[in-house]
Amino acid sequence: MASPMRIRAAAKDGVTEVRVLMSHVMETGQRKDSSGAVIPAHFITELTAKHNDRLVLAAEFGPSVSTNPYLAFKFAGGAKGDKLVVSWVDNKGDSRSDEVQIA
Amino acid sequence: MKKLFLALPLALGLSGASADELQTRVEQMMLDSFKANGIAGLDRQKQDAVQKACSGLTPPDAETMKKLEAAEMATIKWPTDGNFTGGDWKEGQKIAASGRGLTWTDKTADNNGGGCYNCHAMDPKEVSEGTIGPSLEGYGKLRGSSEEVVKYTWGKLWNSKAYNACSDMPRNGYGGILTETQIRHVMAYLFDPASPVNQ
Amino acid sequence: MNPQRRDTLKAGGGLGVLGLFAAAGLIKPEMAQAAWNKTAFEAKNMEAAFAAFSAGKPAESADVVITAPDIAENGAVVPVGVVSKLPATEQIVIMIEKNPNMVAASFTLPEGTVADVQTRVKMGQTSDVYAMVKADGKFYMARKEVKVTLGGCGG
Amino acid sequence: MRRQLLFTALGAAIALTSPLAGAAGDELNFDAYREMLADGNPAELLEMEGEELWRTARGPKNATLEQCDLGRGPGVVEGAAAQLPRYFADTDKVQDLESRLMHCMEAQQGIPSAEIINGQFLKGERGKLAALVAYVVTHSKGKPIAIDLSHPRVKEMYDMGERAFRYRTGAMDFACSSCHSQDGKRIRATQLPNITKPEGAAEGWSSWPAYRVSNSQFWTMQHRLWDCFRQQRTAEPVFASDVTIALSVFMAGKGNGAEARWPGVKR
Repeated sequence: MASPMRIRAAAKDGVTEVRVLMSHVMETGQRKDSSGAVIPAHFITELTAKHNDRLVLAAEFGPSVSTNPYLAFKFAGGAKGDKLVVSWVDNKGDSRSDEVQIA
Repeated sequence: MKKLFLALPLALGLSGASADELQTRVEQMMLDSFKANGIAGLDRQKQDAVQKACSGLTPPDAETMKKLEAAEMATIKWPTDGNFTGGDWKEGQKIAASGRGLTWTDKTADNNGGGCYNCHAMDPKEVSEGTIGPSLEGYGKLRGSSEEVVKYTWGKLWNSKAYNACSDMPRNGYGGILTETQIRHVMAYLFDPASPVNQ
Repeated sequence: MNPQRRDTLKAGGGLGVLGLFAAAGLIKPEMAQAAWNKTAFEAKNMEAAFAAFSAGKPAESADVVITAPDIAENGAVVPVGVVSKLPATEQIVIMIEKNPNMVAASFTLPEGTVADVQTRVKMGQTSDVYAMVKADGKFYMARKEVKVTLGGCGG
Repeated sequence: MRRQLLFTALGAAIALTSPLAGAAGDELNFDAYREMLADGNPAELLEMEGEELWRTARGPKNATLEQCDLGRGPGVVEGAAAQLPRYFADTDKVQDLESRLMHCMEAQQGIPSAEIINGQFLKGERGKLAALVAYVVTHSKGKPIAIDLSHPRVKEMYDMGERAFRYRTGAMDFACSSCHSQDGKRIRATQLPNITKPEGAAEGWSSWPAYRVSNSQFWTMQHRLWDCFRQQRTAEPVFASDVTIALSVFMAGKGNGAEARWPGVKR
């Protein structure tokens, strides 16, 4: 099972700033292991962020996004205590969804 | 590894029995804290004459240095046919760029890199160059290729300690890091007018 | 989420409806793969990458600003931020010209989301980094060179 | 200077810095790069794991580490890493954070130290120990490094470490000092701290443990030293052995007073 994300969300002056760290190998499918065998591609393909139930960001990733991806974005609205949910799925069908309260 | 384990009296600038006792304990620690792993055996933890002499706060006195350098000079293997620079600079470039070899994760002790770029600038176009050693950019172009220069360079590559007993540079030939053929390739990389080093 | 927004997202080449449902846990993730813009992420040259977003040849715009270091200590992690000052920015795409697959990430911004995103990408070598922005239905871009260096003993 | 003076006349004439030196790459400035990475250090992911591990009952004794004494009393994590290595009376040893955690894992949880000493970095219990390190060091971020060099056993380790630092050995004649005793030097594009000076020692000590961007791994100081020795072409240092503690005390002690920035982000 995928490890939890680290999500920080803080509201200030009507804008919520979100920073997310995801735990993921983001394997490109172009690397070889020590025995010369290709390491299969394994990377997050899609991500969404929702403020309460409203979509605030949708993203698609390719394997060029760094291992343990980092993402920062901002949206208008959001208040202290509101729910923010970030979810991802990867090319192998693994997924992860984590939730924080906006600080 | 063709290292000599000479027992040279130390000139480490220490005084008193406690300092010597500390040194003995350090030497023991440098053995006890390590274990052999693959090609990296415990023999590597024993110092030879120059290693020992050059581990102090200050280098040995001039006379000791001279003696050490003479002993190292005697280990240099000069090319039998006088072919110093007839290698392939392209091969030399690969050797200069590779920092691989001789670690406990390497399976064999051959096929090593020279790691030249770790410490030296060589190709003026290369950004990722080390600065511990002097810049070698334009090496052949700036210094020419007189017999003196060529011979010095070969010797320095083979055993840097022959010219400065406490040099930071590894003894590539003497230490079994690079083969004679590989050193000739590196020589070509330094001297060949077509080499990127001289552009 | 209203139906109109779904259509906008789909047309914008962003995360498809299936993807959103998957992320929301409504359908199985593998079904969502159909929505991921495979053509874009497998593009091997800039023209093909632009074409995958139906972007034609985007005009360079000073209103698209890339924040990235001039020189990176390592190519495995290169921070890249994109800000668009263009009104009605709905999509931001980050591309690395000299990577085997140039498209790194695509962000679809619903109304109310600030056109200011940051992420980190892999770069195989020194290259131009492109930011392509879709605003009010039109495409714009900016680029910036990032030098990638090698470090360490290499052993 | 020392090296230049010692060149033979011929050597000096040929090998001194060429007029072209400095033309390319002499000043690689990674400040902007590092600044952009400072926020959102992926080491935070490991720190979360470590915090969980600290509080989880594990091992044959099914105990947590919440009674582990890192030097500031049982269970005190705050500021503990900044004062390590230190002397511990219960083990009669100078211990760094890793050897102390290893001791706690054995004493409190019953996890044999041998399993960690004979293990591999990033794997098994040694991997879990690294997560604990990430958790503990984060609670010393911003604290001044404070090694108690007045303790004779700590001072003794410092002196041994200073000698070990200059101890040239192995297939390439390297010592730590070969690369870390001059200002402003680089291996390739990697900038090297001058550990013979307090600022450089603080730089080295306070930037590890760190998340390494080049391989996406979190490396502890034991791991960092282990790989320095590998690149030095010595035999393999034993995990938490005296030489690793001695070098740590030397570096930390010389860097005393500087601010810990753990965990770092490094190449």
